[in-house]
Amino acid sequence: MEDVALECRDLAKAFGGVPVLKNVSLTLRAGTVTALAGENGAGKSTMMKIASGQVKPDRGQVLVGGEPLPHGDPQAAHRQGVAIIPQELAPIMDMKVYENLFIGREIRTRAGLLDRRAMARKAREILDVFGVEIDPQASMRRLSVGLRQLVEIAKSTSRGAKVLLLDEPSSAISEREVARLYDVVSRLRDQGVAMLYTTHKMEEIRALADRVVVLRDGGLVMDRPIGEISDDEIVHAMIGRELQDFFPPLHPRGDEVALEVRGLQVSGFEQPVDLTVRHGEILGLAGLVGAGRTELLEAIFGVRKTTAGTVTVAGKQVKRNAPAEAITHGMALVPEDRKGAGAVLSMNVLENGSLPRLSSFTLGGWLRQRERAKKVGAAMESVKLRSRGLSQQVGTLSGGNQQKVVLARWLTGHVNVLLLDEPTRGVDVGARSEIYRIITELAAAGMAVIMASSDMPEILSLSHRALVMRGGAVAGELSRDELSSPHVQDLIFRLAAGLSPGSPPADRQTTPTASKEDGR
Amino acid sequence: MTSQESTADRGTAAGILAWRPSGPWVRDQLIRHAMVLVMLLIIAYFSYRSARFGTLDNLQTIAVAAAPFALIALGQTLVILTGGIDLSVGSVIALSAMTAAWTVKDHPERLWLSLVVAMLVGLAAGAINGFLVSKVNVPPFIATLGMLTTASGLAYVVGGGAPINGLPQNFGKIANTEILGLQIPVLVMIVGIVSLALIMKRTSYGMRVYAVGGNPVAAQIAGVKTTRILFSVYALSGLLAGLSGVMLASRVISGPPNLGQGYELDAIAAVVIGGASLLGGRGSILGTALGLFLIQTLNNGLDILLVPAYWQSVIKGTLIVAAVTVDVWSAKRRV
Amino acid sequence: MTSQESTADRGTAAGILAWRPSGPWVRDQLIRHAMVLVMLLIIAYFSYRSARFGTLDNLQTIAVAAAPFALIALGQTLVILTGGIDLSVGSVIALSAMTAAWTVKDHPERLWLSLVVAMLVGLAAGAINGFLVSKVNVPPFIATLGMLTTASGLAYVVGGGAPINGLPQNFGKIANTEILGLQIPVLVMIVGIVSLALIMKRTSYGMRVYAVGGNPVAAQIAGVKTTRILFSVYALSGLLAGLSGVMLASRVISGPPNLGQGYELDAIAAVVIGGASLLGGRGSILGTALGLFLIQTLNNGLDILLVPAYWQSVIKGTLIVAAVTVDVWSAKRRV
Amino acid sequence: GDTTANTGDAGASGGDSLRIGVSVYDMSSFITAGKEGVDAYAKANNIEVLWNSANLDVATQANQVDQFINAGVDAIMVVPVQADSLGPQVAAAKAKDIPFLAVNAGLDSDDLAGTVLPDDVKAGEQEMQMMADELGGKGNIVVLQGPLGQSGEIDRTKGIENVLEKYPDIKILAKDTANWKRDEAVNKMKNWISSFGDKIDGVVAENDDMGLGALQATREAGLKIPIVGVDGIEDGLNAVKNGDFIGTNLQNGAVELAAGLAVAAKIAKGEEVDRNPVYLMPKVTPENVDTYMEHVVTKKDEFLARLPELIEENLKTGDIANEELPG
Ligand SMILES: Nc1ncnc2c1ncn2[C@@H]1O[C@H](COP(=O)(O)OP(=O)(O)OP(=O)(O)O)[C@@H](O)[C@H]1O
Ligand SMILES: Nc1ncnc2c1ncn2[C@@H]1O[C@H](COP(=O)(O)OP(=O)(O)OP(=O)(O)O)[C@@H](O)[C@H]1O
Ligand SMILES: [Mg+2]
Ligand SMILES: [Mg+2]
Repeated sequence: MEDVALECRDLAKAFGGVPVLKNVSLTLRAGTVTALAGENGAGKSTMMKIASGQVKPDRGQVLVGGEPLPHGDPQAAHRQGVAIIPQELAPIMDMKVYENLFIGREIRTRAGLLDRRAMARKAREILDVFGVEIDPQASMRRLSVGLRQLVEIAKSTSRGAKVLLLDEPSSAISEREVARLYDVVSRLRDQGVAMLYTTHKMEEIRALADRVVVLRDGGLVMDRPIGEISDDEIVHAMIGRELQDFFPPLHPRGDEVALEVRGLQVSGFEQPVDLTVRHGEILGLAGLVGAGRTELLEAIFGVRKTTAGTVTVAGKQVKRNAPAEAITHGMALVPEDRKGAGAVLSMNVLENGSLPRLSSFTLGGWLRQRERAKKVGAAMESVKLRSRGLSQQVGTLSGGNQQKVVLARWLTGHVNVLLLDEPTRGVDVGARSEIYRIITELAAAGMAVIMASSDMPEILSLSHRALVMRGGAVAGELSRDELSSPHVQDLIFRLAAGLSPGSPPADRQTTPTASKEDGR
Repeated sequence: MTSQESTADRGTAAGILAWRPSGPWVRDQLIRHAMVLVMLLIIAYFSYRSARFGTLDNLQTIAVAAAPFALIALGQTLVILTGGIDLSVGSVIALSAMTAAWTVKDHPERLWLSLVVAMLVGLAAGAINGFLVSKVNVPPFIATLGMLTTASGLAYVVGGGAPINGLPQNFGKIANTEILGLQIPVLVMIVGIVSLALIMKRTSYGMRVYAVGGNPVAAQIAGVKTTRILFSVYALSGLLAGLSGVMLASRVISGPPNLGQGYELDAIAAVVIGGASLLGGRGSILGTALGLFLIQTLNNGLDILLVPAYWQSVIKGTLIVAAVTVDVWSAKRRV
Repeated sequence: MTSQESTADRGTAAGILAWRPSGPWVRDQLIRHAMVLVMLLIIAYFSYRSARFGTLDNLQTIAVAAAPFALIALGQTLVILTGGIDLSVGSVIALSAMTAAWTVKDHPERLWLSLVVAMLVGLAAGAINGFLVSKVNVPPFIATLGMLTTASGLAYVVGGGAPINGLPQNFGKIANTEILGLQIPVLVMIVGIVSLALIMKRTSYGMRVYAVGGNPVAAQIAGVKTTRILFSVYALSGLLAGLSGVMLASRVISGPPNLGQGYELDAIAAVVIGGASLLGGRGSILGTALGLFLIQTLNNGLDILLVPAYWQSVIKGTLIVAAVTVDVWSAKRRV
Repeated sequence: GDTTANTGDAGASGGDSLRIGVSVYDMSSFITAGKEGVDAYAKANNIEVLWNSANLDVATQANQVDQFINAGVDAIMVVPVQADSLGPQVAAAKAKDIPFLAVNAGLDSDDLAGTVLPDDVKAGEQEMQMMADELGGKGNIVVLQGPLGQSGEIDRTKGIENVLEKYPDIKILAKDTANWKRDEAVNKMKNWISSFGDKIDGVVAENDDMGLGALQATREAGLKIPIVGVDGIEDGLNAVKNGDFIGTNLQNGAVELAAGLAVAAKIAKGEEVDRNPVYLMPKVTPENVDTYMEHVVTKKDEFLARLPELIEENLKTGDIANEELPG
């Protein structure tokens, strides 16, 4: 079954005069998975938005099963069997999980009324595939980012679409759920669905794709079967250069304590948390979705309510539940939910970049414009931000570049303790190695870093020490040596899932290993 | 969003959205309870203060007074669920009342005609709002504010700047006829509440209205015709305002061009007191009904206790805020 | 927001936010241009129809009429930037006017006293709104609607259900004194617009207000004390309403308890016409000033052309929508 | 720009014609009738009227006065939104020697050129007297007031109380505002019936609309209670005719405002005229209701045709509320 399901012809699109897509043509065949790779801002999401009718192209045409797709008409795309999992998740927060799954194709009784019971039942079946316990009756708002993404995936994959566009579907979920995603994708492939799969993770391309398409600066620079090419070729095609040591070497950590957390009672956690980070040390936080890593970081920083305990930075105790205090003591938080909690999308890069340290850019309340532009500009330089200048609205930056802004805005001043929650979520390989470099350099300069991540290789290769969390508690600690041991992944999984070290490991086969990922 | 909101967004846009951070089911229960509680307290107080309050006659009185508000509050609920707002209902009431009066003056015997004309006028106004919002992308606030101003002007134009007087007595039949001991407006109100409550809970239309308000992009990706849904809720709101207008005019057998002035605020208040979020996606018909009766019971009870009009506003304003505060707290405490 | 919305959110909550999807700089330019264009057309028409319109005296008249609205519109702009709304300004005007009149009656010679009292009353009302919204998490719409009702009631209470008359003539000095050929209210307006425009563009406070409106969670993580910012904007809005109230009362040397009724809608309209989003984070002082003068010029010009009041509302309503429509389009076309 | 007559620009129309600026509080039955009277008198006397309406906002009214002053009109006539307001505006007009008249409600200023005011206290007294007679001097009444603080409400309430002093056996059960509105009055009355049942022996409404609202409420409650009002609008006169009202008081806007315009014109022309005539509302009873019905409704146009002449007569006799030409 090799017939063409979707075809794009010479698509071109520009935003505010800046070309984003330049005559891109590609065809998706039924029953195949095409990986769409490219740097942040290369135009991948735009491409998918055009294919799903959300964005009108300036030139070019999209054909679904030979039928031309009317421009900018999502309903038409939907009718013709095109489904999309958008990069920026689109959950309906105040509706229940099952309502989210069935909106637009509600199950009705013979009387034409909604059959909510049936929808809930089917919802459970659909979600069981992912092996996560999500109550179909739960409100979307109560779910974590990770769980929301699982629901979104389930929603679009269960609609019987002929063409499925997945825009970084795995960005918010951890290895175990990714494994389930693989199963779903391969099952859909067998059912003859044509899929376009955007990801920044090499192992996903390897595990899923039949063919790889690479965009660079809006142009299509590679379109070849997966068998014919190596990871390095793909990376080269994406960033136009070779990528040396993906993970930079770790510098030795300092000795004096930078951050000390004692008996911190986070609302919603059973027992209090203790932890210590030294200057120059990178502490990894591993765990499954819902483990409470995000909560812990938020609590330390003071945006999530804590009822007891102390947080001490460089010897000075920090007032709890007061982010402003935390910042003045040199703490910085890069939140997990970029769009919801990271950047102010309606403001431009300069404004976002200066927000956390506003007082340092003001004289008696009045902004010192030049100073501000210089400092923020430098910070954005240091992460190689790809934007139309400091005055571009952050909402119009590509996902990865938004992430860079959220990190770089802290670098205009001194930071003692850097709290990172999924720091490279949705960031391309090139930028990722940049961010890794920045993190290690910051650490080398004496900064203490806590990095919560669902990206196993990141934890393994970047942290001096790692904590594994489960249900809002620290389930175990791993030293640098343990982290380098061959069985570490299994160990972490057991700790995270609460299995006794003896019992047989679950889904070993699908859990990818680090060696694939890093270019060493 | 993570549960940071509860600490973060204090009443800001996102704040309103998150000011009751629990799940819909829990939330609805809480709304019911907190509000029902407040409601019961108020009723208890009035009954204690005046034996007259608790009577069946007085219940009728409250119901009759509530009916015209109920109609516009119902339409308003759907509009607000889509994240919009309809400021024009008050003046649409005036306009439709005037046209109804004007029609019945020429055709004293054809009551149905004035009824139909009034509802068509309301529908037309609503359709214009719907078109502006859904097709032209004019912000609902501005589109309906424009309609508010325009319609109230037209209401005077119809009467040549003055109320329409000297209407045939049988014009009063529309509002004052009793069926099974209930005045027609009360019946209409009951039917309206029940049927809309069902529609919103049991039909896919209802579910899609919630979806469009909750996240238009998501709704659209899922194949919901957001434009149509949006258009429909404004049209409905207009239609109901038209109906409300003719009921009001018929009850007092005249066409006052300033009828319904400021009703929109009471209607919106009822919806929000009922637990709806002005950002859309959250709210319920029953909640609105509850909010509506809270307000109407206050009007009635305070009159019965002979509280002067201006003290009434002071008390009403304070109680409305108090009620919602209790609600906010109760919702917070349990989460 | 990505350009999805332009096709997706037709006027829904997210829609209002995205109804002008281009970047802030471009957007501001467009707002200016589209609106300025409409403005010029209207001015041109009036000047062509009546020689009396284009005169300097008449410009003064427009400015004097605009001043009290300008003050509340400025406060409203900040409130709306945080994603809130202040419905209470109208009644706060009445309340502060009444207290000012009441004060000056007892202390005819101490004008400053009545001025101070009025502003304190306004500030108090605003502070209560701010407290309810920022601390108690009451939705702004309800908090300020409650204040609207309460304050208008209290305005009557102050006068014991009647206006305060027989005020000393020198009470008129506050509003009717001229400095460099400009009446005080006009000066206050100019100073207010200029200084607030600077504050919003050039100070960290201004930036924080935008941030809180744009994304409260993000703002808080960036160390902005969202609660304080929210409180401050409502307090300011109340303060300015108080000032506006005493100016109005002094202008006509009388304390009418129904002063300022419905002013809030005109003020909000001015802000939204000026390109602000009711979801917060988007809007500007200059835009508001523009919207304000659009409305005031219409009021003035139509009176001069002796257009009957009810036709005036029709024209005003239609033009407001038209203006915003042009604006929406112009913004769309260039993206 | 060109200056066509309808814009009322300076020098727009012939030299000897007067230009008089009129600002009324809002649109209402009273004002609409008044405008017809004003237009009739203006046409007959070659007066150009600049007519503005202030939407019940005193500040708007001040703005409109400013505009009239800018326009350099020959006289300004104001039907105030707010009694005793507009001091500075009157002074400003005076400074430009523009005669300034207050009609229907007074203004607090020594600079007024004249006033044409109804005796609202008298109106209140008349309606209360009718009710007292109907009740035979004893019983329980409720009073529906106008918008609190409006001169009409204040004076009519005063009148009502004046009469009540003579009748210790008449008790006011309840007294509150329904803002001149029928739909507000009907609910207010319904609620009062809830609290007093059949204890209410009479309804004194400060205008006909509220009386008619009360009438509807009594119907719904199945009661028959004597009602009295003020204004003599069409429905009010009908109510008197078919016995739903025991009576009302006619305030004929056409006559009152035309008289106002006449006084303004004469002052502007420097002619001799009573500068402060008072409009005494005629009682409307089942006996005389038919004549007034003709003037206000059935034969309105004929009446308007007679009006200019009638006004001149009345200004001579001083009884400006009179509606019958001698002979
Ligand atoms: N609405 C918009 N207005 C202006 N520019 C836009 C808009 N949407 C996208 N862009 C620009 O188009 C370019 C491509 O964006 P796109 O989201 O397609 O990149 P991407 O390949 O998906 O990147 P990422 O991997 O980070 O998601 C970016 O430079 C972005 O700044
Ligand atoms: N099965 C579930 N049902 C409902 N809510 C859940 C569930 N699992 C987790 N959550 C919610 O998600 C939050 C934690 O999820 P979150 O994913 O942010 O934690 P995490 O450890 O940061 O994981 P990740 O960072 O990978 O998302 C908790 O507040 C919890 O309420
Ligand atoms: Mg993307
Ligand atoms: Mg997390």
